[in-house]
Amino acid sequence: MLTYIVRRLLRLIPTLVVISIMTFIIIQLPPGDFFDSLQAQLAESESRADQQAFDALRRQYHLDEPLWKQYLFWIGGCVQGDFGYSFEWRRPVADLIGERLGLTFVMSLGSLVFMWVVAIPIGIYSARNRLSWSDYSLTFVAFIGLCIPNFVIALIAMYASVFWFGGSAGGLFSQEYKYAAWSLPKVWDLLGHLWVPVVVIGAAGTATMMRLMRTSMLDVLDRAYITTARAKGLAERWVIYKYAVRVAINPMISIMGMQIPQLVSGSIIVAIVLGLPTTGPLFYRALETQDMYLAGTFLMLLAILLLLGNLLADILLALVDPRIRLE
Amino acid sequence: MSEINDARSTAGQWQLAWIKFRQNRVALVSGVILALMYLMTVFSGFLAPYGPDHRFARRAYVPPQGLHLFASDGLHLPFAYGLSQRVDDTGRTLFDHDPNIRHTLQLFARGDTHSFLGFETDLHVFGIEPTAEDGLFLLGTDRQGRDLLSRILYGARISLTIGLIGVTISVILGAVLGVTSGYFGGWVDELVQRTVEMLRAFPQIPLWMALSAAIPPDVDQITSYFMITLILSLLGWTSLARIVRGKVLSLRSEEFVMAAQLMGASHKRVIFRHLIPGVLGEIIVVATIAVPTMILAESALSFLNLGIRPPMTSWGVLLQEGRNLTTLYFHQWLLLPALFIVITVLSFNFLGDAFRDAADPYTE
Amino acid sequence: MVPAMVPALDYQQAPMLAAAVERGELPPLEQRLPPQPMIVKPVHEIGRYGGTWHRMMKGSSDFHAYSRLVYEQMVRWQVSETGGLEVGPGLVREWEFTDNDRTLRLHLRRGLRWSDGAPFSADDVLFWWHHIANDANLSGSLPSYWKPDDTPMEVVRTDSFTVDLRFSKPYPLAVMYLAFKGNQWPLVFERSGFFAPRHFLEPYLPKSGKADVATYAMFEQQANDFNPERPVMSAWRVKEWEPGNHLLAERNPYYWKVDSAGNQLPYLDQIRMEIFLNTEMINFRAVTGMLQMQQRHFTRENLPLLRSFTDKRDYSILTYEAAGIRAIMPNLQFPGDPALEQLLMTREFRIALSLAIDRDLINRLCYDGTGRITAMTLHPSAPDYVELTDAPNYAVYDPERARALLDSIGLDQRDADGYRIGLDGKTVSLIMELATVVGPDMDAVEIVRSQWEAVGIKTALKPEERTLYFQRVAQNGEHMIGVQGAEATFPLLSSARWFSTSLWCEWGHHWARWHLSGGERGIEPPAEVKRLQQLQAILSITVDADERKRLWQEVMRNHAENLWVIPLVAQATSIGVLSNDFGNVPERGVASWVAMTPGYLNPETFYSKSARALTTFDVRR
Amino acid sequence: MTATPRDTVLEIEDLKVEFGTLEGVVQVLRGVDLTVRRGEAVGLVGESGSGKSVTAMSVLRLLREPPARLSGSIKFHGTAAGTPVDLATVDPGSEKMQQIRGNDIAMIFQEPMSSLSPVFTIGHQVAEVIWLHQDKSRQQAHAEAEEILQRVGIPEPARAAKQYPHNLSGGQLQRVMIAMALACEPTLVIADEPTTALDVTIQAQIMDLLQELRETMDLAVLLITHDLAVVAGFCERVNVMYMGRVVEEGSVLDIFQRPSHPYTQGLLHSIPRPGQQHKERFAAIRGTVPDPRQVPQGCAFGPRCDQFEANLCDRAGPVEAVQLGAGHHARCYRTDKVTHGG
Repeated sequence: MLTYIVRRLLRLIPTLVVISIMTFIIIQLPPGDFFDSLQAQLAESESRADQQAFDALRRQYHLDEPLWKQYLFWIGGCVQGDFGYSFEWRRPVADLIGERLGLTFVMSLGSLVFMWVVAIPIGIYSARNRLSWSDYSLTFVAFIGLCIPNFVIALIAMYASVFWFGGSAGGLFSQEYKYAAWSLPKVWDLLGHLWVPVVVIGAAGTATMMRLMRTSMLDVLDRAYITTARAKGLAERWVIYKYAVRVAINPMISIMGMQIPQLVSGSIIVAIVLGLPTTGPLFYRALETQDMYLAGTFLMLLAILLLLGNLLADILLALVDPRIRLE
Repeated sequence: MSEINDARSTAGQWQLAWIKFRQNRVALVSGVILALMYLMTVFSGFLAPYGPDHRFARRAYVPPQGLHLFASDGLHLPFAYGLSQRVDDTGRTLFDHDPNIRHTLQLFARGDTHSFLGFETDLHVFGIEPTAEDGLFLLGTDRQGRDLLSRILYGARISLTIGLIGVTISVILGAVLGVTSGYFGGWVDELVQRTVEMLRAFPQIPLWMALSAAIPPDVDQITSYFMITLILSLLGWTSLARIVRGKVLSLRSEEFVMAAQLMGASHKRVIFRHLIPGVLGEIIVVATIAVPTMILAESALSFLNLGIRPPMTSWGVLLQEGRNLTTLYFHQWLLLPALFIVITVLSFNFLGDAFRDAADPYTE
Repeated sequence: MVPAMVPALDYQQAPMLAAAVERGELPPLEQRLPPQPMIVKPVHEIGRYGGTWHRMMKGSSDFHAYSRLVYEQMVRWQVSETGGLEVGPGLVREWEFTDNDRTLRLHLRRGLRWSDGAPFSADDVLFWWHHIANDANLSGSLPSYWKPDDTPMEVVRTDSFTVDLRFSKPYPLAVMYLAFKGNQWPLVFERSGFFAPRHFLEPYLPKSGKADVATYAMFEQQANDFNPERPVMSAWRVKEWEPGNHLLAERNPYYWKVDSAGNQLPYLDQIRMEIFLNTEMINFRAVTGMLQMQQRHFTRENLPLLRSFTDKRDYSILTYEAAGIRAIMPNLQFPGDPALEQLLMTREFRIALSLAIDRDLINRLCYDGTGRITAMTLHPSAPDYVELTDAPNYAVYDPERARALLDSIGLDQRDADGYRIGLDGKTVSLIMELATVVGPDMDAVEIVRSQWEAVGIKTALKPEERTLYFQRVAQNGEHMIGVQGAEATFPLLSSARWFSTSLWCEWGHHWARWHLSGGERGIEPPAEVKRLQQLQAILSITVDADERKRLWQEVMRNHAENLWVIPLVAQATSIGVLSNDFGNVPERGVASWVAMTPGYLNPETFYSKSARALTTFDVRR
Repeated sequence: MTATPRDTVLEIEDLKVEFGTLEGVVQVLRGVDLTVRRGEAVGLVGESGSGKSVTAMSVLRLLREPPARLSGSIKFHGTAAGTPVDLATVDPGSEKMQQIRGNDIAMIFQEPMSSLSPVFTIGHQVAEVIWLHQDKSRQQAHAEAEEILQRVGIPEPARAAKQYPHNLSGGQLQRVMIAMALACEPTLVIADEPTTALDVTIQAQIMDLLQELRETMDLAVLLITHDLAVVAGFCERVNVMYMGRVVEEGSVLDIFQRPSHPYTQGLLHSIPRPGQQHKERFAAIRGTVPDPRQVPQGCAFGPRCDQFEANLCDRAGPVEAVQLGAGHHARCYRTDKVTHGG
């Protein structure tokens, strides 16, 4: 197992390099560069910032150099921990991401826990009560979460929080704690607000996991070793949770590796709609305006999360299911 | 237990599947609904009382108007009231029923011309006699005074087809690549998994922006729409591939797979006769989940002005209206397209479940 | 309107600063104020100190949301007696033209101090001129408005509080440009300015010769508007800048303005800008009564929603006059298809297109009837405003006449789908490109599309990403038809769509290239356009007001007759929210980009009647 | 094997099981009577579809009760407490039933490869039964498990205990199933087609193992199979089932030498005998097993029986059992017509 992990980690590096080149090129694809898109935006309000004024800025950020040189400049910096400057925010990329990473992970992990705590039991329940009315209604609720676009759900959540519960509109803190230093009441305030994004982001994922768990349970419940377990005199509760769920949950574990990066990138739209101080809004804006180094570093972070997530999923799968040999 | 199976073996595998399938009433209902939905797509021109772009100047934001049978002077053929306008203090135009204007519902009414299989016709299944002001607004109108029901019916053409084609491609890709990757392992697995990672790390937003810039403005809608479907499905198969691979890794050591291999079955036969039926449950679940995701992904593209352009529309585009507080506060009916998506996806889901149960050798 | 000299008052200061003085952190008020601080008469009444101004901002590229509040120019726009806009004193106490309008002498106020206490003098103007404006590494080349017909101005320091701007020929616009571009450099991405803190930035200048990229990047970093250490001359200075989250500005203890009762301005202690990407959040903030005064990012269709919470949340709707005219501008030198270019150049074709548009329907459906249907004319608040008389008006809805006109110019044949066929035998197919994607402007264009098709002209819409639109119009002029707004208050200063003298002009990009390159590149425009280009040059050097009005008459008639541009519906009002707790905000005003609304309305005199506490903020249920 | 009178362990009387499907009710067991005495090896044979497996599953109520519906009585006299209990009336989910399953009555299933959980070790799954029914510590249970594995002939039981099902062969896994069944020294073991999925050589070893364990542990074994050769080698008494009912019961000698029910006779003639000329066609019973939904009236075997006599064999109601000798009876009115083959 250990050699397998080491080998996979070594193979990570070439994949990351390829991904970094790919992302760097793709960020460049839209027409013009950051300053062109900025000039277009300013031009909408009739400002006529001259072309040359931006050329000076382009030189400062090496944008006038050929693409491969820019890439080397960026990658060279990344290796030494200097991830470059954001054109828009005029701040080192490391700070911008660093400040927001904590909350992003808290939210993403919160959504992951929410998904698992909700989807698994409901998946098991609807598998045991297949085609009963409760199964249909649970499926209906799951699919509502899936079919309404998450930006509409986020808006509805904010609408409910403001107009029905009289809370604040979006964000992770109420007004008085927003800019205060971290303190215990601030943490409570955060938890008070965190459930809205966690539920909204988790909605789509919950529906998927619920259905997958149901199918996986149905598949396992008909296997011979379930009858054997019953014939051994095990109580039904044990038969379900020790023998059926223990096998049925394996596919879920293999998806978990994918879910964390999915949650982080999936939460972008919701973070924008709810105005959350997480990485999402900054990332979307950086991609939209080709804020090169900020967008590139985000994408690399996501790529690393993804690769480690996949590796984690494979390892977990092997640990959980003895039948799987990791060659 | 084995007696039941034995008795049935004489009835043939697929005949049996149909017997079990028929037993599942919900699946039958779903099947009927889906058939209706797709019929709706073909005959949207006839069904929709108006064209997708028919604007009623003074009828912006009309709430859904029902059909009425009873009026002050007793029973009538189903009719729609004429509407009178008034502006409340916030500047919002409100509509009240004008008791003395009644438009009786006509079957096979004349209305906007629409093309059907190549020839033009202005025949509509139902409607009211065309007047400048009033119209038949069963589901209300949008910001530009266009009938929402007609736009939903026309939107179905895009959403239901894009949902189906896109999902089919990504499911086929995901299932086959996932199974082969799990079954063969070694370098095949390595190659497929690395491609999966590459595609999932793919920044989609700049890609769409670059595409919207690359497509010349006058390319016709149909090709750009098919191209989008293709790209969406090429990026969409990765999650199914991961799930299926995980399952196949554990199935691979099951005895029925080894037994088949022992009997000298070719890899292809093992995969298609044993492994794919083994992961059928997962494939169907992911496929039904992919339908709404695909429909909504199309709307995100339209928002980045790459997808559907006026006058064509889709359910996803219609839902873009739901993006603001005013719609939530005043015009909630504009979210109705989401209900159509839910109904479609539920039907797909129950149909899929029933199909999975029927084809699965294990379940009674 | 220069306020009369008021006898030396005993000046008061904000409690927050009085406390700081006691703690010895600040010199007393007398040492902080200049001998004659500028007196600003609040529009309603003397305010009171305290309170935080909450506003919304979309990101650092939306810097105007903050920069307009700290609008401190050499000279500034102010409201004239007639209610229009005129140039008044700012950092410059008074100015005069000499050497028959070729030299502009500026007299700076004496004794002004930067927000870090350092003295402000002519050296700060000269520092900007020598080390920033003329250094290609920082500003590229000198902006065009400081080198009228290509001869750069000279900036001469006569004494530490007087500066002369010398031009090769009379340049009355210089004062207007000073009011428009006379701010502290660099105004984030505007990259324009007229002065900079010499004492603060000089150490970061590149040492002689070693001008490498890194030092300039450091210089930019220090001079950046959001740098909390950077000294400013404005009413508030940046205290906290957390990119992506919020910006906090607090009062400038050395601010050199007092109200008519001698209280050092500004009244409000802080400005807090919250950064949101989702503009819908602003509606939420407004309907929960958390915005004191904001005019940015509100769109028309949310008006009923905002109005239904006015009494419950104790605020009112602020409607200022808008000065832009939304117009459809065909590219009259369309390179893509010579036959189509010829058609677009035909006046009757453009008139037919204009007559086919039902502007009343657009105004009612898209702008709640608040739009203004007008030809290309000046906005009443423009300094050179003049009525356009006896000129043809094609902004009327007459589809029959449009169809007749189209038939008369040879477009009478129809193809299988009923669309008109051009002179070259191909179906005429127009493509309208625009950068706005959602909201009323998009609806309006959709309606125009269907109405052009109603008269037989096949039309397609191509909404596209801003950068692409900018590239296709301003860089290559390859678009067919563009849709944008034309500024109508200060067309001379900022609009490119009146005179076809800027690459930005959708209808005359290649003519403008010909004009700017002195005839070497681009396409030679017809005589009427050459006249327009000439008129802009004449207007920029004409001082006499009546002569300017006559010239503007000719410009507007030229546009009305030739219909270079098809005006749609001018946005009459821009909407905003004003809390009833906020004082000294005028009910009427112009939402103009050049006057940096609400900058010209002296935001330093805005005050919170309840002077809500600094940080804690009770969200009204 | 002298038939000394021993007290009965299992007494099934008039056991009926039907399955409700949307097409109506399917009668699978139509009144089964069966007894097993302590330490006795009883065979239950019949073609597929005769209901033998459903009988096996009904004893421990392992059928999924909706859609299955069970009636009649299943008296069991071997509980530790000694008092007989009618398993038909016990709630399958109850604590009581769970104490009987795997402790007093144990089962061995047909496909060993899929009857063990793939994710738990062999040792764990065997030790679990001990740990479940006897208050022994985990370590004791595991030690005992290894002992039993040794006893059922698993090589290196300590190593095998740590392995997973997919590491062992079919034969070894069936030995594990036997170990699991016998871990708590049950009174009765029900073996449902234990050797069907195994190849012949392994079959013989498994049957010998069962035989030896039966004798040493005085175990009652109810063996369900369609393989008459296995029955001949193992069972003392045999019940032949057809269409959900025992049509003939007797000692193994009665059945093999004096088959009295036409169906039993047909069954015996359809197995090849050593030395039989290979050219002769095997005598197959004509027709096929009818659809359980349309069972003929009277004797279910009627349509396929050569000795069928109208309005005798097709009289309504179940055919009464005809005594043919001590402990040998058949449900057929025309047993005299049946010629006793060699």
